[in-house]
Amino acid sequence: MEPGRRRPVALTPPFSAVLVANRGEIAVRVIRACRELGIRSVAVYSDADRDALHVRLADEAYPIGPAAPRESYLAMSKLIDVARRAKCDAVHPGYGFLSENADFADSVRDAGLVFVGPPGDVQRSLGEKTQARRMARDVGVPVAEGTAEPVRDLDHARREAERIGYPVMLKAAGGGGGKGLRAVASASELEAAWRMSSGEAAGAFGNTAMFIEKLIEHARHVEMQFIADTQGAVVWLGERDCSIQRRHQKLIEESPAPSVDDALRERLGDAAVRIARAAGYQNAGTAEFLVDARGAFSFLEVNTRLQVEHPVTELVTGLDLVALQLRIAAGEPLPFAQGDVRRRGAAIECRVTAEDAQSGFVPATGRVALLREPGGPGVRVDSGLFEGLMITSDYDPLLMKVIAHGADRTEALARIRRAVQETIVAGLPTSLAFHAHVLGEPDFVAGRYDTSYVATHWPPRATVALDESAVAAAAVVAVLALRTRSARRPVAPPDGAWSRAGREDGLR
Amino acid sequence: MEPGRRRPVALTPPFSAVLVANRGEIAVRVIRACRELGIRSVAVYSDADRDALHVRLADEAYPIGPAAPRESYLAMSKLIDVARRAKCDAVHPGYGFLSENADFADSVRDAGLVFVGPPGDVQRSLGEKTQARRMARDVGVPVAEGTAEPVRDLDHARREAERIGYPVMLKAAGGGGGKGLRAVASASELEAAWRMSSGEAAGAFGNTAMFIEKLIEHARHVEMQFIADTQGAVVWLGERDCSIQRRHQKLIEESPAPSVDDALRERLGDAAVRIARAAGYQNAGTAEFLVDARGAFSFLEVNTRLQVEHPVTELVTGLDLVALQLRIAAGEPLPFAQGDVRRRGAAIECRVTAEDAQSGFVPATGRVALLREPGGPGVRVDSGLFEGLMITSDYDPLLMKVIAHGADRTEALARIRRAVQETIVAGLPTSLAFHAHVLGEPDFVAGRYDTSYVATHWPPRATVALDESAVAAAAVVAVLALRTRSARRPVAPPDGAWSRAGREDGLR
Amino acid sequence: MIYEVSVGDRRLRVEVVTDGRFLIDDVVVATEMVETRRGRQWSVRIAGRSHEVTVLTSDPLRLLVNGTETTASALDERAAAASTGAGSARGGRHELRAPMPGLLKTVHVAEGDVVESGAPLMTLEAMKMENELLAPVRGRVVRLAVGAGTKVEGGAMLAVLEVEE
Amino acid sequence: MIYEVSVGDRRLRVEVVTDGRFLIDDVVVATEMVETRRGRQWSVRIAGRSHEVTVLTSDPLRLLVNGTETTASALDERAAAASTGAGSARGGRHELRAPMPGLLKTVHVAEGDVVESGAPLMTLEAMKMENELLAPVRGRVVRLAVGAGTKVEGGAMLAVLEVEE
Repeated sequence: MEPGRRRPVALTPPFSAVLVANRGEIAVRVIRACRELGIRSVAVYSDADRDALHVRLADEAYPIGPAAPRESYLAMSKLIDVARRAKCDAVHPGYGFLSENADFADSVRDAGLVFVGPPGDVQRSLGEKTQARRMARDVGVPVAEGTAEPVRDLDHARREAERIGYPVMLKAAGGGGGKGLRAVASASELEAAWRMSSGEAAGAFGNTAMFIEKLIEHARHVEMQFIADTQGAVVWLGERDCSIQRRHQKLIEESPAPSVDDALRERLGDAAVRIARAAGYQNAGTAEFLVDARGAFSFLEVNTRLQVEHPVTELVTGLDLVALQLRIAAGEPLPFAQGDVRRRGAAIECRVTAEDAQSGFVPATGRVALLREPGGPGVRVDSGLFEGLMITSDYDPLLMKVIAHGADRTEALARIRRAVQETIVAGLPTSLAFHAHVLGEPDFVAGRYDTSYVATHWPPRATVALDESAVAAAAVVAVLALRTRSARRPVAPPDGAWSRAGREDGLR
Repeated sequence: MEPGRRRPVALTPPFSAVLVANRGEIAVRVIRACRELGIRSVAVYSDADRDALHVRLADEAYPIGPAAPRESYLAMSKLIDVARRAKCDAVHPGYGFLSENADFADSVRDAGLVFVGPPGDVQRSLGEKTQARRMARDVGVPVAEGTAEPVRDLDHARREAERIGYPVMLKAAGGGGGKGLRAVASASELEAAWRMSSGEAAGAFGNTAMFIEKLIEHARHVEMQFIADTQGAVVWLGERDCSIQRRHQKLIEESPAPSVDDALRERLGDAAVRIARAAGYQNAGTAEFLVDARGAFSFLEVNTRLQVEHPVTELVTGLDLVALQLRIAAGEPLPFAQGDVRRRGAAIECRVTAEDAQSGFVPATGRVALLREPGGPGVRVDSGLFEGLMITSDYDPLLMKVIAHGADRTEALARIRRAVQETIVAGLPTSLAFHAHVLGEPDFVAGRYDTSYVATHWPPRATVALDESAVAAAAVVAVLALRTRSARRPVAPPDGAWSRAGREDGLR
Repeated sequence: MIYEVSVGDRRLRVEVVTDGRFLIDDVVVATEMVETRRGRQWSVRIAGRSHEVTVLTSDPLRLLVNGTETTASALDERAAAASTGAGSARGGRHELRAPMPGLLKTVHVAEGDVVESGAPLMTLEAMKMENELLAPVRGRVVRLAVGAGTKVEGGAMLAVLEVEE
Repeated sequence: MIYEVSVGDRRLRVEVVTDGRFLIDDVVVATEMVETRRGRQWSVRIAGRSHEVTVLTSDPLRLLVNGTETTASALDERAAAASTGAGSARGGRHELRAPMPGLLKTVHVAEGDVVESGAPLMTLEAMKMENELLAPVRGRVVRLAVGAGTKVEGGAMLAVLEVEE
């Protein structure tokens, strides 16, 4: 957006102190926004996170118990107790953990604090999928064929699946984040799928009720970011294609979506705004859609929180979504109207995770022994990493987000590819090899991909071809590394003889 | 600029291989552009730089001799020899070193290679200050009162200074970069100033000829970025205020300039374009102006190269100046017209140098023992740093550029302040304390500053006030550091007893 | 062990007690800390406040405290004494000052009392935490500058002790 | 010392000669390298090519080569022998292959010649540098696959040696 079009930013901080009820890169992200707005940031940490970056960057930090989430980051009473004692006036939940827990939003409000996100009742109405679908249909937004009511037992599920027609998706009626999500190709698979999904749903959301919808094949996962203030203004900011997923976990996101033209973008934005209005939405939210090969879309669900991939939209629009969340939560009106939003260029995000891409993305743990985050033009890094950090299996495997912006998709792609190539996270297996491969893979480069991409493109048939010179360098280091491990003394003199040899070949 | 307005980017790399005739962060910057464009990058390095980042990130790297610049980075024949042997088709000089050496541009051309920058003769005509001033005056661009011809001896200097009227500036007629630059308040100071300046000029440019111009007090240093292709198209991209300088070395730059409104911006842009056309300019360049308190401007000189502070303009315009330099050098037309250029928001750059801001910016050396580069929204880092890097006194003290972009100056300022606060460079003194101070200093925050700012605002009268809690933390670490140095064993158990105490206070 | 410490233009007397507790200018300060980089960087929590302190340079000692640079020095008292030849800086008189702004909750002594070294003199509530102010030496309370219930600024004089042999 | 090395699905025989020179699959490769992070990262130059190689994980060994991840392994030959119980993998026959694409400048031998171990067999010009291909063992040249002046691909078979006792 051009400064001219933008109403002056209020210079008073929206809050005096905000409790950041999260950890990792998103806690760092929120703390940065607080710092920029002049808000005192209050972090919390479990026993596993005492040395975490979010603890060190925050103004205050309080321990909230053992590593197990239920005893720390999910312990509502501890969080609210800290917020009170640290004299906070608001709580930002980040994503995951309690960010979509309506009861937490309520108890924050009941404690006399502001919850940075939509109110509990809005979360409830949108969190229950059949209700959200009804709401969408009522305002004329297309939804996939599916059950009108939560499905509570296997027989009911059988009847509904027959009516809808296989293949179908099983989803937890009470929650999102891919948990309980399962594709069912035929009647024979239903019973097993039902047991697993409802089991997961029970564990994750304490609610076994499921929801069944028609599975749309070769669809793209396209979501629309919107934001609403407490005065009823709702604005959509642009879409993100999040089709590069495995087990319904996103690995790469981009905006604009290669499959979305201006007309479709308008329609998706309009649909998101209508749903938000119908729900009486407040703060930032995301409406998820499936877009099929012919460009027809159907509404999936609303994520009533900040998304992991929000930086993609920030780079394209030039807006700071977390700052806006905080200002809106404090009751400030949106500082711009729909017509003021200017999208510039394209952005692509890679989620670098502690998962071994080389062996089916099995979760990995270890200590970060060497770290190099990328820099330079168009590159943004949101990270909680530092050398010496121990990565455990206690939490989400997301390590770092590498995001690149360019004047168009070609430039954004060239930059994210370059940035990923510069990135080094040594000490544990990561997903970086996956990202490096996909960013150069012809179908992705051409924008030809849907949610089946990872299944059909990873692992690659051929192993990456290093040229002879690179192979020789690798071989020599393999030998040096072996020697260093056995005899702990320098093998390659930092200078001297060998570099003399080099200079000769350089100068002759 | 919006993608729609932009002509499609040519997808073929402009060159097959480019010699990067520089070091440090700017070498890394050019290598990154090459990587993004699919160009093979060829680095050179002196004995002091074998482990430098630019060597490791380049596709190829060749040693060019001892640390002393004259024997390596300034050794034209060695550079051209490497370019030939590595089968390069172009040479990018970066800034400093040979970037404004017309003879180098010529010998690159004579070697059958493309010089990424304006041709030698253009550099000569603009490099000789009196000639550049005449050229500007001829196309109606105001210049400060000054000598029409180079001044070769002290008597001539006396007469000219009297005619112009003190205070005056002494400048090397043959070069820029602040060398030979000296303010002379009165006739009594002239002789000493003359000896020093002409001495410096002789050393730096092998040319004792000086140039004298009226010293404009309380002026702002405002420069206009422009770019010209080989087909004669010239476009201005926006201004940068570079008034925060010491000894004529820039420390902070920003765009838009607080003192420049749309009308003045147009006039500065128009002036720059007229000079560029008159000079038959090609590639990227910068026209420097002084803007006095009343908004009247006068032309100073043209920098015929990429500027250190080019990222400020890249963030505001969304353009990649180095990529454009390469495409233009290859003969491609500018992919946009003046009307397509869209400026968005504001950007501020801090030049982090190996100079001890606490003691008059004396150059510092040492090994980088701990490094934390900032990240998050709106922050860009251009750096050649890594932990273990030895900073010597052989080269320019610039370590890293921290640049922030925001929707307006308020947001850009909040972000750069936050980013500088996050930045850690341990192991040697740096300029960071200066940046941290200025970014929060009322006059700078209000945009009230000119070239006298550093002299009048640094060092600050009061030492930074740490609150009692921070003082206690510092005191405790001072003790631990002393103990660690004496007895090399952990003083603070990474966990255990002390964190127990912490948990209690956290949970009670 | 007792240290003479300077941070910027502040001078402090720091005694390492135990378990992360330090006696700073005669006030017990409970810190909770981890070394985030061997000998280089510590994360220090004091009553919830989170301070990241990095050793920028060791000689002279320069610290980065939450992004703010400051000079500092530490000298163990005997070394200090040796170097200054002056012994304990304050001689026979000990001024008790508030180590941080806060509320004076309780005063445990009256003027004229003779107290043992380490005896609690007052309780200062600061930064959501109660700090016991202890007698640095055996001595007589010759002056009580403030009473319980008073809000005091950091550095405010609270009491004066005269050393008793 | 000789090592059996694998990089991705390539298997190589690496002998550390001296001064950064290595014998890789019977070809002398001159490297110039610095350790940029103790035991973790090396910058390796081979005939001008700049390779940054980082040890991502040691067990199993995973390397990052100029931003490309690859598995690798190294075993000193005796250990290899012990582990495989097989001795030198190739037995009495040695196939000479081009270690990198390039131009075969000179062939110093003819079929049927018996050459001493270490004797130069051919000169391969690759990456702006001449590489001497040496005989890995004493043996008879039973086959010359290519002649001087030929351009060869990396991995192309050049000659076969039969071990002579």
